[in-house]
Amino acid sequence: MEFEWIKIPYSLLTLFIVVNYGLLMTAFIAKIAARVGRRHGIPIYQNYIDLIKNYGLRSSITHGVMFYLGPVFRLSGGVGLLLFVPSIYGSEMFSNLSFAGDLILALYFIFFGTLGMALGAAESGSPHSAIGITRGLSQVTAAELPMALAVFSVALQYETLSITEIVAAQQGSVLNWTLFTNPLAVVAAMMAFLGSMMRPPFDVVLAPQEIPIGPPTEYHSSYLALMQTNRVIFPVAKVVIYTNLFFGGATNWPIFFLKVFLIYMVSAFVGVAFPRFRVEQSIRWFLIWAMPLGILAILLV
Amino acid sequence: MKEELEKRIVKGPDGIEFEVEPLRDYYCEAAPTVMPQAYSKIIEGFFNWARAESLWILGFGTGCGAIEMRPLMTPRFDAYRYGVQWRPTPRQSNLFIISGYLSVKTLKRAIRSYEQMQNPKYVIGLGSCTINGGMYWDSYNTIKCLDDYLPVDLYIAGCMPRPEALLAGFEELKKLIRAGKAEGANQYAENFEWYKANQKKVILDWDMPDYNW
Amino acid sequence: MVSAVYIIIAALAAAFILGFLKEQWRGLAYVITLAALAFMSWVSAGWVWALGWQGAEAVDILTAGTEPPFAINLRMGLPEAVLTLLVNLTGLLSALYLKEVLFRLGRRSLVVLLIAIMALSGIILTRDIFNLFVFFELVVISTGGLILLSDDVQSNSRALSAGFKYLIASQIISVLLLVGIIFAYHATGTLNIDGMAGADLMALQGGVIAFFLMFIAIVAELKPFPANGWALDIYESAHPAFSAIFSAATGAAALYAVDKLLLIGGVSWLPVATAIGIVTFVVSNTLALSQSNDRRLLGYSSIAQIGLVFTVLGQRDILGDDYYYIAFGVLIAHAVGKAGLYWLSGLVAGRGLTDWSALRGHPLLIFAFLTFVFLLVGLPPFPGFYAKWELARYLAAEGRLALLALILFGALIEAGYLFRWFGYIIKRERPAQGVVSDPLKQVVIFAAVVAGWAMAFLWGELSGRANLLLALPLLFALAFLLLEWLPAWFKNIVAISGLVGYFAMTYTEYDPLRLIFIIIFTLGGALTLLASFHTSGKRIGFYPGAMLMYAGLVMLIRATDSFDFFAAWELLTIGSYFLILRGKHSEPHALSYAIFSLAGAFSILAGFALAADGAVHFTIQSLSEVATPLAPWVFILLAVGFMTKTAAIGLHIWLPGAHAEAETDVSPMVSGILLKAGLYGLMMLMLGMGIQELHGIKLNYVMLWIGALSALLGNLMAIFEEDAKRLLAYSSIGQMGYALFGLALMNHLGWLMALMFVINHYIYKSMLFMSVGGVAKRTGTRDMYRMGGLITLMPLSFIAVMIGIIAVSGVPPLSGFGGRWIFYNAIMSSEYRLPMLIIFLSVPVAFLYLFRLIHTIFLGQLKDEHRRIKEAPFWLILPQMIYVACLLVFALVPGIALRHVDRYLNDFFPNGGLGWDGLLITSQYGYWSPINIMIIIGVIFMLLFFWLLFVNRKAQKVKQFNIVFSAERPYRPETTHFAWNFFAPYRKALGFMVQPFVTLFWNTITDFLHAAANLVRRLYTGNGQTYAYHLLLFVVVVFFVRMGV
Amino acid sequence: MRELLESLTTPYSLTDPVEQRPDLAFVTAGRGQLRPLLMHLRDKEGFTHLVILTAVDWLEEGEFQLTYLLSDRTHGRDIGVRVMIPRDEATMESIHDIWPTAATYQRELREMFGIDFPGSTRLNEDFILEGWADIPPYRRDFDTLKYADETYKQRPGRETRDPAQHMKEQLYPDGK
Amino acid sequence: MIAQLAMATGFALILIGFYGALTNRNILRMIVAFSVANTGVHLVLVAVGYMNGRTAPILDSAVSATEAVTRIIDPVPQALVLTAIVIGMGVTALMLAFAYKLYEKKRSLDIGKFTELRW
Repeated sequence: MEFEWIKIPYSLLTLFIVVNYGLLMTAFIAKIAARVGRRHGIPIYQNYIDLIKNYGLRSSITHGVMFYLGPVFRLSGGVGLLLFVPSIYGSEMFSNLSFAGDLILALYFIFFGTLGMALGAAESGSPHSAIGITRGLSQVTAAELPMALAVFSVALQYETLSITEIVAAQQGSVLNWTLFTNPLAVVAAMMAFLGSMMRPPFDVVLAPQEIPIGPPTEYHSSYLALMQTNRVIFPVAKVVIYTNLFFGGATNWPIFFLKVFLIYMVSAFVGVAFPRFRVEQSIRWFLIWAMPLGILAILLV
Repeated sequence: MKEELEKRIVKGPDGIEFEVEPLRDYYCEAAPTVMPQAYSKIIEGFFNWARAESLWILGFGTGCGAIEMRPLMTPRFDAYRYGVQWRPTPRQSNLFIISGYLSVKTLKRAIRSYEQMQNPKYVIGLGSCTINGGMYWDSYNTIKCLDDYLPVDLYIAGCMPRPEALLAGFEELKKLIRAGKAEGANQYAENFEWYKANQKKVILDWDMPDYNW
Repeated sequence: MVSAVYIIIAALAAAFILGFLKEQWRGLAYVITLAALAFMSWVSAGWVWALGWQGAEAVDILTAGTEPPFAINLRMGLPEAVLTLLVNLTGLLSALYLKEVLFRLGRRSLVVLLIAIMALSGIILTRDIFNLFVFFELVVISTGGLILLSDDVQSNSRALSAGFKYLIASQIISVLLLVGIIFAYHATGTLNIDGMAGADLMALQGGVIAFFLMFIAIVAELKPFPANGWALDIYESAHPAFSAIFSAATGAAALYAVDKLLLIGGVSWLPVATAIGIVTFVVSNTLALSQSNDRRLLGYSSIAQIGLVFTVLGQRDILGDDYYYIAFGVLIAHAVGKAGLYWLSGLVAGRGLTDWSALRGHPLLIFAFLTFVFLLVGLPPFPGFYAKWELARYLAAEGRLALLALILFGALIEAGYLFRWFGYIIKRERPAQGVVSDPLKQVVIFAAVVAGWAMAFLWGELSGRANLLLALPLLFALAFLLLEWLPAWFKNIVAISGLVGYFAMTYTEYDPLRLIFIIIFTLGGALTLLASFHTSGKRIGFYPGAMLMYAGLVMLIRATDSFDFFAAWELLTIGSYFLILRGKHSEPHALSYAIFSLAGAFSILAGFALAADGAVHFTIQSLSEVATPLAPWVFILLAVGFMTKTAAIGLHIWLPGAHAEAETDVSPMVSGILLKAGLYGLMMLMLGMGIQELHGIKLNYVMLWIGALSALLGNLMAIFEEDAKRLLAYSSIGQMGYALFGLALMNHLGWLMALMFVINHYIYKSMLFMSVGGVAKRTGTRDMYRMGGLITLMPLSFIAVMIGIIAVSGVPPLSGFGGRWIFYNAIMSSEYRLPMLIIFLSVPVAFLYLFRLIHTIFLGQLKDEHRRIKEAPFWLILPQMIYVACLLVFALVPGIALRHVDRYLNDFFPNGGLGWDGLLITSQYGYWSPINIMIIIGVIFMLLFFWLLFVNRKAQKVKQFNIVFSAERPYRPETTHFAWNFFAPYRKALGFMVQPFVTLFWNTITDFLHAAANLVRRLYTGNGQTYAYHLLLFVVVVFFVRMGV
Repeated sequence: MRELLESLTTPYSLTDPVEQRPDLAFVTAGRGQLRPLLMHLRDKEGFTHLVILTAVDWLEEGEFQLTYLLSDRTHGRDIGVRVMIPRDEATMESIHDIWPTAATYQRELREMFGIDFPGSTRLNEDFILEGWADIPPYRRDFDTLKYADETYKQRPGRETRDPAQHMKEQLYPDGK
Repeated sequence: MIAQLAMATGFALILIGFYGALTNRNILRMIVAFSVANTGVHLVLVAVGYMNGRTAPILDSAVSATEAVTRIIDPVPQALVLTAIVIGMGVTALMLAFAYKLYEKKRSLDIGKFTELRW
């Protein structure tokens, strides 16, 4: 558990794999969602084009220093989160930079990007950004609660905060997964997961056309490109944590891809089938449905 | 001049009075500049390809044409497969479809939105009204000639054109972009004075800065 | 030694001589009177010196040359000497004070005054019961005469009618007394008090009733509730100098008469005394709550204080050798304080309490006022404080807990209205009529002040403990009183060097735990004081208050004995009260702070008293030796006291206002530093007593819940707050909740986390309060929604706030994360899961208010009127930048502080410490490497930043209205800044949790007290006849209660 | 409906009662009678809803006709009250205190017809036109084509045809 | 017997006095009532000291110093009563002076009129 220089290229490799996988997977899921609506949907490579286009825009404006730094915070949060968590169990190569801290670090680092992004968006002075942030923060804090409870339940279950050890404890059989040993925690966590994916019914934060698109209203060009990059890294990083904590981790890349995809699909499934909650509705939903499960999970461990 | 834009004397918390001039203090006064292309032709071509394949439309419908755009999202037309999508904020859009007649009041908003988009940006005029006023040719309150006010890349004629015509228009626009001929934003910056003069001629209560960043 | 009988002779002689003087020779008459009074005082003083210091024996003076019972005898012992000195000095000073009046009234009034003083001395000296009666009647007549004479100049009949009511009451009293005396004489055949006591009056036939009559008559002179309407009227209407005598001297004399009488009655009458005393004390104080007339309020207070001394007299059976120490402690404090206040009231033109704000321009008079109030409330270092402490010790040891509770309750109410009054003086608008300037009167007042401080020193010396007035920190703080004429910057330098110097002098003496606290208190205090350089002028009153608080804090850490600990606690409470009171609108908040803190302090007092179980010296360490049935109660009392300071939920309502309304540089002191005192107390308590159980409930489990609820509700209340400083204040409640939770976990990591919170909270909360204070100073408002967009104008403040909120929220890589990491590891090993859930709920909530803080102030839309404001003053920014540096250093190497504490905690919690392994910190469950985290995040961030700079190098800087506004343009910044009711959805979903139930609860209590007071005081109808009814009713009730039992 | 008209005619001296449908009628009231009539209709007869307030320009008569269309929802009937006001002194009492929505209609009438309603809220603020400087465009003496030609650049080459004629030529090119 | 009678009378007087003082609103009547009560007290004092068949404690030709112990009654109550009478008179005088002054101020002797100070 110490730093070696070789970890840097290894981490970059992880990053590369995850970025590409994320770009393709999100496009693929968008395509699936389109097919649900009997549309063709975007080309599978559309995300790359959008990304290039946004990097390739010629002009941009800035509202100030924090506005400029916001996307940097955002992406640092995503990349950091990805790298603080081991991607592939049992692989020294893809344990990334997890020597720096344990599960708690990952959990709290989630907020790093959120905070920086919120600061940046707020400096734009657009009330729509601020409203979006309000909604986002309100909702995410409520969603974070069952998540924290579930995670803690798992930590208590395995009596460790080290992600690697938690994964290790789930090896051997599918029945060793937390999904089966502690189903309440997993259900609570998955409910929280829905809340943090910005998909219906929890997408009132962005609420396109209403406020116009929430926090990123003022972001464009390369700022937006950075945020799009984060948009593919961050959910994957989050799903990696879920995989590790609840679904037995991944011992190689194909399993990794599969599990990440399937977990991600859960929110897509729910998303295409449900309308949007207002913020206070979603807060209540998390507190009434998800939190008791989390509490039970902790009490019963 | 609207009351909220007039110069006003304000007293600071320390009791010292000073003047606030909203147009100067609250708005960036810089004029738009012509944005150079990328260093090399190849990169610019590559970017143009990406721009062409990723058309983000500003969700701003001005006339009857607004209703023609909705079907594009439906399974029947599904414009997404062409890399087209709608964005709710001008900052992130690069295609502005003027979808029908523009009253003077709407023109002001259209100009503001157009100027808030980032270079390069494209304008499509949809329907006869944008071309020559169409059935509103003698109206006291609609403009008859869009390209006097905004640099239009492409007109789609008809009253109203059907969604298929729009899809065809997108394809035409893509060709223009890939050919590097869709430089409306730079054109606008180059002929800024002329555009402004035209705009101010019809917009009698000009209550915003010359360029809305 | 001059015989004590000369006290009486001198007065009589002088009065006699005055009779021969011509009416016009007023000067001479006055001088003779003064000389006589001075002589009388001198004689008493001589006796005090002889008996007190030189060990002389008490002397009996046989007036007729024969032994009692055949003649009247006087006795001069130490109590008599002290009391006569008190009476004579009061007389002398009042005579000086009354110079103008006495000159006008002429020699007749001088005679009456002399007779009054002489009679009072007589009451004290005589050992003959009938003689006592005579002296009492003399007092009545002279008092009546004084009122009658002085009525010529007063245009109204108020004093006159009061005097008549007094005469009515005294007629009844004299009838009772005489009948009692004659039957007592009949039973025992003697009039001598000692003789009667020796003859065992109570055993004789009819003796009980005879004694009852005498006893109740003299008790009635003490103005017991409710038979005291006449006295209140006199207090209200008479000349203040006379009221001073009436309150200080007459009260003292009557008390001593009762004391003598109780010799006859014996132990069985003590409960009666106690009951009457305590009822009077509590009820009168309560009634005083709703008074608005200053002199009447002082009247109620006088009656209450006499009731308190009477209660002490009732404890004679248990107080042993300390009986006189305690009784005189209370009595002298009362006498000096009350006389002083009455004299002071003569300088104030208006009669309403708020009219006393006229004193504000006179720091010396305010100092005098404070001295008197301190004396009355019994705050250190004054005699009442020592007396209170010892009394509580005895009461607790004897199990008289209800009495102790009532005494403390009464004292709390008294402190409440006195501090409220002080708040009026400092904060209310000054009335048109100023202060009467009369040098002579001021001299008299300052004589009382000097006497008060002398008594403080004396009681300290007599206490058998370390004299508080010799404690270096306290002296240092008091020295600032003498420096008040100097400019603030100079005093600031002295204060800072004092704090730093004290640390340098003593830092080797502490264990790691205390070292952390002492560093925060001294060096941290010095750092916050840096901010005080931004003020100008003299800042009168700031430094004594601030340094008093720091002195208390330092003494708290150094205290080993419970007494020192408690004294330090009181000192820091008072000091911080003064600091808080300085805020512009802080009057009500400072008051509620004072009341809650004093209530907490009393709880601590009771706890220590209970724990000591009568032991004179009780060290903090010996808390661990408290036996089981008592231990949980001790624990509860102490914990409640300490939790008042940390503003645990339910006891928190004082905090938001107090912290928010305080001055810019005071908020960090009272928030960042002062709150830690409560935590320190809790640590000492829990280290000593460990886990206690009551009825099978573990008390630390209860504290876990309190901590968790504080954290949750504090945070929730913070997110709905519009006022930036109140937001921070509520946040403090939440943060203290975490720390309390950590402590209550009672495991190694929980404590480590609490200490981490101690350090972190000090740094970031001080920093945030300074930044926000600086912003509020520049913008002239604390409402966040009125600000906005200040980032470019106040960049350094912004940086401080940003670093602060990252640290508070616990986001890596700053130091707050360390706290969270330890916290999670701590709860991993704890079996308490339910309260933990609440903590989980509260953690993300913190994120909301922090974001709101930075967003609404620094981001968003800049307002018209703020376009020209500048960065906060240099001296406010400097400490903030130091704090930023501290945070970064502490984030990188938390080990510098925590390693040592971690090792130290091993002594108490041997299991579950952290491993400090190079860069890596490991626990049983997880690991964490602060430097690595910092580097990784830093590298990623910088790389991405440069990448963005590269692709986005030509960004056009735009202004605040260049935003997407749905194709419109913003109207005004005020309507564009989204700030007010920022978390409206949260309020919709969770607003029900922050309904002000606690405030409602406390308001109901105070309203009830006020309403009850208002109702009960209707008893005093003003009709002399009704008062006579009261008196007789009182007699009858006491009789039946006593005899019926 | 008829009873209603009959009962109203005399007290409010109404003229030209027209019962267009069983549930719709129009009457003409004097300028001074309008307010008491509307109050009566609203409070006594149940016409709680102001459907529209609009105007007609009778250029030749030199009058504006204001039409207040009220609706009685419980009985499903409407009544239109017409008031004729002189064109050269186009001022009418505001009824925004009776129906707050009337303020918006009045604002529109002010802008489009130049009819003044003293006391109506936000009356003089721009409603649809921004910065209009000419005579109100809905007045019939305003020549909209002339204005458009003067103000806006017409794209050259525009042709105008009679739609009926044009379609005929398109569909039946052989002229049958 | 006489002593008991006197004492009973004394107590009766005290009670009458108190009753009078508590029921009469007129200040002068109250003063008179108190005087009555005082007289009662004095009577009680004397009655307590009284011993049957003895003479006044005056040492003159009638009673010599040597036989005083057996012939005279207890002198102490006598002394007390003298003092008490003096004091009582002083207080009564004072009260009358107050009454006079009070009447001067308000032209009334009703005790209920002097209630400016209360609560």
